[in-house]
Order: sequence, then structure tokens, then C-alpha cells
Amino acid sequence: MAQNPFPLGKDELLKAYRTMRTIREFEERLHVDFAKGDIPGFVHLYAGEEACATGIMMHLNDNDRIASTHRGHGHCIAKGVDVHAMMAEIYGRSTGACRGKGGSMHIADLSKGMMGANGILGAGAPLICGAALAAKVRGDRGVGITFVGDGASNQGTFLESLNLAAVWNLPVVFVVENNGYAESTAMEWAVSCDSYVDRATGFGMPGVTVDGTDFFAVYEAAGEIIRRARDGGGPALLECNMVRFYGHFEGDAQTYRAKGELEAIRASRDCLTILSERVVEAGVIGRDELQAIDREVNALIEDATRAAKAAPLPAPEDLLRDVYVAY
Amino acid sequence: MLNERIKPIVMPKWGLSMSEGKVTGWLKRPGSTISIGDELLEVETDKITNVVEAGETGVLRRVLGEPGTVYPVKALIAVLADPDVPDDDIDAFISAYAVPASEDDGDAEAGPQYHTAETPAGTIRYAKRGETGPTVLLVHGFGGDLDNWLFTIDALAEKATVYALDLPGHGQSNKQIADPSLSGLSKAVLGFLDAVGVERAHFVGHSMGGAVSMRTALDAPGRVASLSLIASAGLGEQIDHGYIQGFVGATSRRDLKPVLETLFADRGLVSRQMVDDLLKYKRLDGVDEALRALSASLFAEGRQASVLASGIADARTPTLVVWGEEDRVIPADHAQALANTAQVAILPGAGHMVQMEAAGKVNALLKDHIAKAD
Amino acid sequence: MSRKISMKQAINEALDLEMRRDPTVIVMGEDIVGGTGAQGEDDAWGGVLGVTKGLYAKHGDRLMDTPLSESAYIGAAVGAAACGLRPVAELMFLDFMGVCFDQIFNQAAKFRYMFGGKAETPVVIRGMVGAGFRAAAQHSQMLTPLFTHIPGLKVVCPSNAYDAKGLLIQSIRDNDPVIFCEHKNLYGLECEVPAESYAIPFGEANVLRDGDDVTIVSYGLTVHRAMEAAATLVKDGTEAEVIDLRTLSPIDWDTIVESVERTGRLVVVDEAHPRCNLATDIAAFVGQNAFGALKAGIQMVTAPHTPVPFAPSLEDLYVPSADSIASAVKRTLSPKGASPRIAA
Amino acid sequence: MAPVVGIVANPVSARDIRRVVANATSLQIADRANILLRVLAALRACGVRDVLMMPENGGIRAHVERGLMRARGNGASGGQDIYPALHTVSMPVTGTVADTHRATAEMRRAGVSALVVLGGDGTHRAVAAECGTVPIAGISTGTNNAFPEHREPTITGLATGLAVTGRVPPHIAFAANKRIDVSLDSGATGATVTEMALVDVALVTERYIGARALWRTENFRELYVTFADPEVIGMSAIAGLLEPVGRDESGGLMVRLSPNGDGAGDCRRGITTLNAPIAPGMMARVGVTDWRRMPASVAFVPEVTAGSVALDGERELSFSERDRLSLTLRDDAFRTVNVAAVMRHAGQNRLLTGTPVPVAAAF
Repeated sequence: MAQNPFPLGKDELLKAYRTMRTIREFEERLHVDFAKGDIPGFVHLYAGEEACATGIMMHLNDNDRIASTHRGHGHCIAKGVDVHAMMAEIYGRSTGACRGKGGSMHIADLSKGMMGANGILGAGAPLICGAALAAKVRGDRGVGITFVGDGASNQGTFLESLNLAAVWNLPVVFVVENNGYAESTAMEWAVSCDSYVDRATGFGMPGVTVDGTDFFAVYEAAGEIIRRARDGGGPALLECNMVRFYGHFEGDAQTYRAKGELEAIRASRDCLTILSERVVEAGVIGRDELQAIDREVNALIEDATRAAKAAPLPAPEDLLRDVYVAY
Repeated sequence: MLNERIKPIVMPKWGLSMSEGKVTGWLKRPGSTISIGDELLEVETDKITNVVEAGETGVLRRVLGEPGTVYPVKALIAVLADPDVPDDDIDAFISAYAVPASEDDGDAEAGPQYHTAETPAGTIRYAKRGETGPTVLLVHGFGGDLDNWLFTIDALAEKATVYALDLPGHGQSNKQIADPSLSGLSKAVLGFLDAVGVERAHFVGHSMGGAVSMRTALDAPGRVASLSLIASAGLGEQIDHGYIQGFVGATSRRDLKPVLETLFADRGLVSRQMVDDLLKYKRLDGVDEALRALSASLFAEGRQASVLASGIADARTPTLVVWGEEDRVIPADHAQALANTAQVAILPGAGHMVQMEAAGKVNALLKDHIAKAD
Repeated sequence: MSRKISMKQAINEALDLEMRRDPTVIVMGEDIVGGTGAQGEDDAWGGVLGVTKGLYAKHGDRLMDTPLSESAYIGAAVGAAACGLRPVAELMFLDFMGVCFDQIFNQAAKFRYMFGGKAETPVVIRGMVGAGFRAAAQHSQMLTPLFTHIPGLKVVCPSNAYDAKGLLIQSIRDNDPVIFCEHKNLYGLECEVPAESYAIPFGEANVLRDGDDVTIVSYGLTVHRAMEAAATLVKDGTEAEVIDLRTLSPIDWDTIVESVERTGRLVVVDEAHPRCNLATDIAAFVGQNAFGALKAGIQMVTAPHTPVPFAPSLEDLYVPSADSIASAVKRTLSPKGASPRIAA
Repeated sequence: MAPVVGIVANPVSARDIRRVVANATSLQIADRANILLRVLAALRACGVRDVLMMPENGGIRAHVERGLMRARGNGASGGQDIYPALHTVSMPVTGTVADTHRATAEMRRAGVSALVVLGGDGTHRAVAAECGTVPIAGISTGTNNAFPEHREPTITGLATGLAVTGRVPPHIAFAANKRIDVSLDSGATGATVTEMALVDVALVTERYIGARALWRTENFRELYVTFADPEVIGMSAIAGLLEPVGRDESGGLMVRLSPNGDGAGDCRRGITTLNAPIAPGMMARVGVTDWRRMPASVAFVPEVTAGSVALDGERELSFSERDRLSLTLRDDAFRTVNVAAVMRHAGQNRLLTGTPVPVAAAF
């Protein structure tokens, strides 16, 4: 094997690949099963964007908090939420991460620092300011990462949070996942100042744009930004330019896309392909090793799906449980 | 126009915070001949309703207090006089009567009505009344405080120096109880006496306070001049577990009121204010833990852990045992444990809070006992 | 030791004691310290009406001035609560709820349920409510019904200093989000309050006055109006039982129903607007669960269905008065009391 | 026919990690648009009536069009257009460097007289790769701006306008520039990748592209520069602080760097350390082993066998032991507008006075 030229060890590279592959497989499976009508409600898939969640989360521990979006499966998996519990949650089962009461848009696991996917766009930003404040008050060097789509970055909550984080010098990283579309609306039209870095600059914090389909680009930039935040350097914004392989939600015909757009991005901007080509080409990881991971992930998702479908529904009395601490 | 043969009956002052009372009804008609100790009327305060007993003899010549009307403390509500005192004199007396300025108004400005002492068991709140005669210490029971001696302290203070304290975990004393046993409480009481410079006192203990007093008499006999045990714990195993559990567990008026009613023969004596005051006490930080620790230590599983009767019988400390016949918390027959060595009085028509329900009789017994033992 | 202090002092004291007891308690809000970053004194304001005055000197940076940015800092308080702190966020006037309600009703109120009972959000949002302060339509509302409508929120509205201290301490210790409504016209009202810490449990109404003829239920400022009304009704031989709800979520249904079962008559007084408020809620509950006990139609005394007017002469008509409460009681006592009336 | 000027304005320059690690500039989109408007006004003042612009979705064009619209609307120009007509190259937008390549090539085909470029070294490099003989007028809006000179853009626009309208002779108006060609033969595929740098080629041991920017000096190994200017930022400064080499001289400089930059240097191997501004706001100690002149047209094969090639401050290519890398400096590789010379000439010849003195009369 060649000398490893990457900023991560082989085990870490394998872990990153496994995470990205798990997200991809999880989402692809949901895509198929949703079309069959197996899944209640609606789901927003993260496929295509895996490098962003993974590149960032590789720098975090359970003490660091993230606030996610409606498109949260990838963040959950990368932050270490149990895949079985996630799948069961999406199927509305009692074994789900939220006992079947949250669903796809509200998967959370606070023990892993995952403060919840969020159905309200932009709502995670103030929450993560609070998480970062808690870390600051405790002095535990924890950081808070909030993810926001290009569209929700227009929310007042997000902009107010940039200001609050700067004023309080909180260890927060605002990650803008720019997949070009706010639901169906082009980012270019909906975001007036055109640049997230400009927005960050306006609030007195640095902003960085990286190619969100390049795991290493995200990993490296996030590493610097997170380390800066941990060291008390304050908040920063990270824009990841990336691509969404599916619609806003499942069932979206994506008629707003240009002809050939999807085919083109799948061919040239698939972050999983980019990563695996890079590591195989460098001779650090063998293609067979990646294929072995693919098989394991496939089995895991298959098992999680089978288990979720077989899991018990919540009991009727669960309807009234956990509204308050007691009474 | 002082006429010594005309004796005013005034609105009594029960306890430090009482400033007024409502006449709820007269138990004697005008013209009745009154003896000392006769029940004259009922007065309701924001804390409690009780009977005003006659302290003098005479004919009830005038009844001035209208039922349902609130009068300030020391307001003239009736006049006693011998039959031969002319009506004109009585009318003149009434028209000349002026409510003495409340001494407490001045006191409240001059200094605190309650005191605190720093002791090894923490801050202890206490009240002190009287300056002469023997020293008396009043020790309240489980969940009580020094206001349990509302009708006792001023009566005894006429001829004694009376201290009443809040035990640790109670009233406004420190809420932490380092040692929630009778010995622990006894040490706290002795620590308090040290802090206020009292070497020896006549102990008057109610319920758990009786057991604490007995424990002290056994452990430090030199400091206990006599024992007056009122509805005392420590004389038998039995105790109403429901009361203890109910008292500890209650967090609302609805829960607490029926519990408190078991303390009295006359359930009607439990006023809104009494319940509210106890709830306010129970809500204070540390109280719940203190009460639970005490009940676990002293009354676990509904039995009293310490029975001290034989030790006290042997110790020969001059002892008075008083009980309300209708006590539903600790049965009155526990008094029999000391029947051979102590003066025993079982009072009819009273429950566990006999010193409140039959205050006049209990006070008379206490005065007599303390005078004899001193 | 008990002594007389105002409701404002009682709230200050509750915050002080809880910050002393628990290092995870932090207090934030606009100008709660005052003058942060400015050249003048530290602790320049201590809150717009001085409720938090002096706490900065005792607790330093655990008192945090915020930008005028309710959505961000209320959300941050919620997020910090979900991460182990016990933040008390002052929302100066609860009328400002409009700009940050999402953080409260979609986030804080839902975490426990939506995350399957695996999240706690021990946050307190406290602020001023109520009319009578000449503060006009956007600084005077009693928005309590908006909050009681939301499952997961607890709603508290004390009527006096003693309750304010004990309920605020309970709110801080409670593991659910609490909206703590402080009637600005009660801030100066004094009563006996122990210096020590104590917590008043939620869901226990306070019966301020016993009576067998009619039950008057209220909360906040109008409790005092109800007591005034009860005092005047005595002259007619009417003894009113006055119930101060203290907490609106949870609400003490038992005390209300038990009282109505005894009195047979109910007057509910609510400073909120008349539609879908606490008065209608309680009236409906009693109508459904204690109809047999009722001797007369339930009367509701509320603010009118208008914004709060500015002109003092109009605002004085806005808040339910002792007279209007007494009249409502008389309606329940008259033979016609049972007939329906249309409220203003 | 009036000359047409092409404009390439990169909306995504100055967005990299150096904002975080070194407080580098982040020029706002609105400011880039304002720069463009200033350039356009200067071009129009010199008689340029048509401008061809690269399409982009980063917002620059939208801002510029808003500015043009306002100028037409507010009547400040007294009915006269103060801006040239703006045309856009018809091509799809990918948001990548490919857009710059394609737009440059299209403009060259369309016959533009000069290319005004807004961006950093990276953007200029992309334009230089495709511009052929069309001169470049560079405006710095990037991070490491060694290549474009720092100057008020109105002046750059003015000089460009004067140059393309023939009011300044070409031998004064335009200057020759150097570049380094990089050729990488893949040992795995046999394919050859060629790239170029305008200012510097740095070989670093990191073998991944990542966030592209260079800031970890311990990984620096070899440095090749077209000019070594102690007044600029970045890799060129390292060379410039050792031995200045001008933009107009033939050949460049080659420097070998060592990982032990921090004083613990290995004296036996003749290592010295240099304190250099390697990025905006970032002074760093760099271990220097030796340096020498890099003559033009001679292929250099580096000693480093595996790592990444950073072109003008950004990691672009990675290579391994199996690959073959060579570097060659070219003199006279492309042309730029010599703003300083043009403006000096304009002043000396009073080109902007009401009745310009004929160029010839000045001599």
C-alpha cells in the first residue's frame, strides 16, 4: 500500500466512506419503499449531499450538538444516530428513535448531540446558539453546528442567529447546504445578496465556500472552522455547494430542473464516487475493501428495513404520553 | 374612672401575629354568673377559632361584642361585675374605656418579635416571654412550630421565663437536620439552651417534642427540672401512620386539610389560614426532606421507634402527663405508661392539640406542675 | 423570616435564590442588565421596570443582555434548555411573543413529545401581561389563552408576591417549558413573603375566600377585583368563594368543580379577550362535568373583543371591574340568571 | 468598428478557508458589481460602446444590470449613456472554473480587444490559459493576489479603454508576461495533464486537494515562481524575500523548502528560515534549503515524488511516485495591459484634455 497522503488515517477514511455509503443506501432504500407506498407521510432525501454531513461530523463528538433540517437523515447517520431506530421512526414504530411520534422530520437523539431534524425551516439556528451557549457556560469546549438550506437561510431566525452568535461570540458553525434549490425555487433568485459569505461578512464573521461534493474540501474547511470555534474564536459560516439527487420531497417531479441536469450531476458530482476514486487512485484503500463495506451497509439497511416493518406500532395510550414531565 | 369591681372582658391576643378577632358567638347569656374557667364566647382569628375562658368571677353585666363582628385585640367586648355595682357605673366605665395602644405596634418597631440563636444545629428561631420565675422550655411536635404554643406561652409567662423554639427542620429554624433521631433533636435543644444561656429548664413537650424532652431528661438529667408531656410520643408504639404519611405527603390544601382535622376533636377548628400556613411551611426548601427523614427515623412503618416510658419512670423526674381524650394521632391510653410515677390528666373534648383545644385547663395544669416542681 | 415585599422584589428574589442554588440557571433578556457595551454604569436598568436590578452584581455573566432579537435569544434559551441549562428568558412584554412564537410553540413545547419523551426543555419565558398601564394595544394584552392552547407549555400567572416567588421557583425547577405571566399592575403590590426558597406546585388553585353562594374563578389582576366584588357582596348577604387559578396549564379542575358543586353558581373572570379564553374554557368544562350542580347560567366577565385602547378613560373600561364582577354574581343569583345573555 | 472589451468577473473568488485561518478579504458581490460599473464607466468614457461579459449566477451581473438600469432611469447622464451596452456570452453556467475557460475562449473568438478580469490569481490563470494574444487587464478581487496589481479599477478601465481604442501605441500599452507550464504524466493511465501558473507553482506533501488553499508551511517542499516580488503576498513573497526577480526579466526563481521551518533547522544541511507573508495576515517561518534562478524554456523535474501541485496558491493536482511531473517557465506567454505605462503616456500626451495633443506631437 502506498503512503497515505490524506489528512485522515485509513480507518477514518473507511469510516467516512461507510458513513456516506450508509446515508446513500438509507436514502435510496427510502426512495424505493416510499414509491411502493410503504412509508407514511413524506420524506426529504439527503442523497447526493453525503460529503457535507460526513466531512463535518468527522470532527465532532457526542458532546457537540447539531441542529438539523427537514432533510435530516444524513445528519443523523453521520452524527451516530442508530440506523435501526431511524428506520423504525420513519415507519412510525414504537422502536423508533422518537417512539414513532416524530417521524422523518423530527428524528433526534440528544445522547448523540443530535438535537433534532426540524420541520420549521431556519428554526435550528437559534436552538444551536443555545446549545453553544450551554457549552460556553459549562466550559466544556463543545461546539454547535446548525445546518440550513440555501432557501431557509433567508429566514429571520437564521439571520438573527448570525447576529446573536457574533454578539455573544458563541462556538457555532452555520453550515449552509446550498443545493441550488429552495424547494423548487432557484437559490439565485431567492437570495438577494447572492453570497452566503457576504452575509456572514455582514455579521462580522468569516464565511467560507467549499465544494460540498468533495469530502476532503468539506473536511478540511470544517476542521479549521470547528477548531477555531472550540478555541473561542467565535462563529463562522461554511457554505457547501452541493447537489440533490432527488426532489425536494419524495414524489416531486422536479420539473423545475433543466433538461439533463440530474443526469449531469449524477455523472460528474457524485460525492461518493469522487471520494472512492480519490482513495483508490492514491492506493490507500482497495476497491475490494470499499465493496465489502457496500455489502455490509446493504445488509444493515435491509435488516433495518425488515426490522422496522416488523416492529410494533405505538400503543394507543402513547397518544397521551410525554406531553409534560408528568400530569 | 377606674372601678376595681368592674372587670373588662377584652378581645384576647393569641400569639404574636394576632391583631384582631371576630366574635363568632356567645356561650353565656347576659346576667349569667361566671366562674373562673367558664367558657364565655368563641373568637375566630385568621389562624384559629377558640373559646375565651373567664379569668375572673362575676355576673356578665354587659355583652358588647356583636357576633360576626371583628374587633381589635384588647377591644372591650363584655363587662363582668358583681350584682350590686350600679348600671350607671358600668355605663360610665364602658364609655370611658379606651383600647390601650397595642404594645406590639411599638415592639414591632423596637425589635423583632422572634429571635434567632446560632447553635451547633444551625440557626434556631425562638420566642421568649416573661422575665421572672422559673425557666420553661416549650418543645413542639412533628411538623409543628412555636406557634403551637399560641395559647400557652403568654399564660405561662405571667409567672415564668418561657422559651419556645422551632426545632431544626421546623418553623423558621434551619431546615437541615444533621441527625434525625430523638438524640439528635435532644442535642439540638441542649445546644439551643447553651446558646441562650439557660442551664436548666422545665421542659414542656408536645407529641414528638415530648419524646425529645424525655430523651433529654434521660441523657442530661441535670438540665431538665421537670417534664410536662402533652399527647407525647415515646410512651407507646402506636401512632396514626395515616396522619404521619398524610402530613408528609400533602402538597395541596385539599390533601392537607383532612389530615390536620385529625389533630383536633373539633374539626371545625382547622381554619383556612392554619392550612395555608402549614402549606407555606411545607413548601420551603428542605422541609420535605427533613420531615421524611424524621418520620423514617421515628415513625417507620407506623410504629414509634423509641418508647422511653420505663426509663422516665425510673428517673423520677417530676412529670405531668396531659392528653386529650379524643386524640386520634397517639392514643390517650399511652398516658397510663406513667400512671404510677406521674400526674396524669386526660381532658375530655380535646384531641391531639389539647394545649390549643383546652388551653385554659392545660395552662392551669402546667402552671401548677411547674410551680410544684421548681 | 417572612416580611412584606412587592411582587417585583419577589420575582427578583426567586431568580437570585435559584441562581445561587443551581449553577445551570442563567437569565437572559433585553436590557435585563442594561447598558451592556455602553459607557455608563453597569447594571444600568436591571430590566425595563427594574425587576432584575441588582442580580448582575451577584451573578455576573450569568445575566445576559441580548440584542433586540427575540426570535434568536428565545430560541437560544430553548436550545440551551435542551442542552442542560435552565434558562430564564425575559420577554419584556409577552405581546412580543409574535416574533418568536415558533421557538416556543413549535420547538420548546414539542420536544418532549415529538422526540418520544427523550428530551427535556426546562426553559422559563417570563414577561409582562395585562392592561391598565397606559401602554396601548401592543404592550397590554393578556394572551394567556394563546399559551394554554398549546400542549407541552405550562402557563403560570400569579396574583401576588408570595405566589410569584414560589411559582417562579417551581417554574425554574420544572422540566417543561413555562410561560410565566407577570401582570405589570401587580408589580408594586406587597404581601408577606418568606425570605427562604419555596416552590408552589403547579395545578393547585388557591381558594382566597370561602363562600357557599357563588364561585368566582379568576387569575392575575382580576383576582383582586373579584375579592373586591366579594367584599361588597357581603352586604347583600352573598358569600362568594374566590378561586385564584395561579396556574392555567395545568389547571386545577378539581377545585373549581368541587366549589361549583357546593355553590351551584359560577362566575369566571378573565382579562383576556372573550373568544376561546380561560373563561370559555372553564365555563365549558363545568357545563360538561358539573351541569347538574348548576343553579344558574354560568357568567363570564372578560375584556371586550377589542384591542387594548390607549385613552385612559377607555382602558379603564376595558379591564373587568369589581362592579362588573358583582353584577355578574347578581345575575347568577336572580331568577333570570339562568337565561342566556350575550356578552359584549 | 469600435473595439469590444470582454469582462470575466468571478463571483466565487475570495471565498476559501483563508477567511477563517487568516482574516483574508472577502469582497462582497455588491462591491464586485460596483467595481465593474466603475470599469464600465471608464471604458465608455474612452469610447468603448460594447462589452461582452461572462454569464454567472453569483449575482454580479444582476447587480450590474440594476446599476445600468438606474443610470438610464435617473437621467443623471443627461440622456447620454454613460455605460457601454452589455452583452453576455451565450453559454450554460456551471459555477465552476470551466465557465471562465469557456467564456474566455468565446470572447477571444468574438474578437474582443482586451479582457478585463475580476478575480484572484486563480481566475487570472484560468483566463490566461485561454486568452491567446488578447491582453488581460487584471483587477484584484481574490485572496492571494500576486498577479493582478492593486489599483483603483476606474484607472484600470481607463487604461484598457485608451489601449484598445488605439490612443496609446501597442508597444507601450501592452506588456509581455511569463508563466510556468506544468505537465503531469500519469503512471496509472498514461494520460498527460497540463496546467499552468502565472506566478507560482508550489509542491506540497499533502496529496489531496481539500480546501485548496495553502497555509500549512510544514508541507511546503519546492517553489517555482515567474517573478519574485517582495511586495506581494503568498509564495512569490518567499522567493522575493530571497532574491527579487522582476515581472519583465527573463526567467524566474526556484526555491527548495524544508519542513523544519521553526528554528530547529538542520544546520548541517544548510537550512535557514524565512519569515514570510504566505497568505494575507499570515506570517510564517518557512525552512529554506536553497534557491536558484529558473531559466526560461528549461524543463525542471522536481525532487518531490508525491504530493500536490498548488498553482498560484491553490492545490489543483495531486501526484504520486508513479507519476512524472515537469515544470517549464515560458517567457512572453501572454499579454497584459500595462496600466502604469498607459496612464503615464496619457498624462504626458494630455490624451484626456479637450483637444488632445496628437500622439506624435509628444515626441
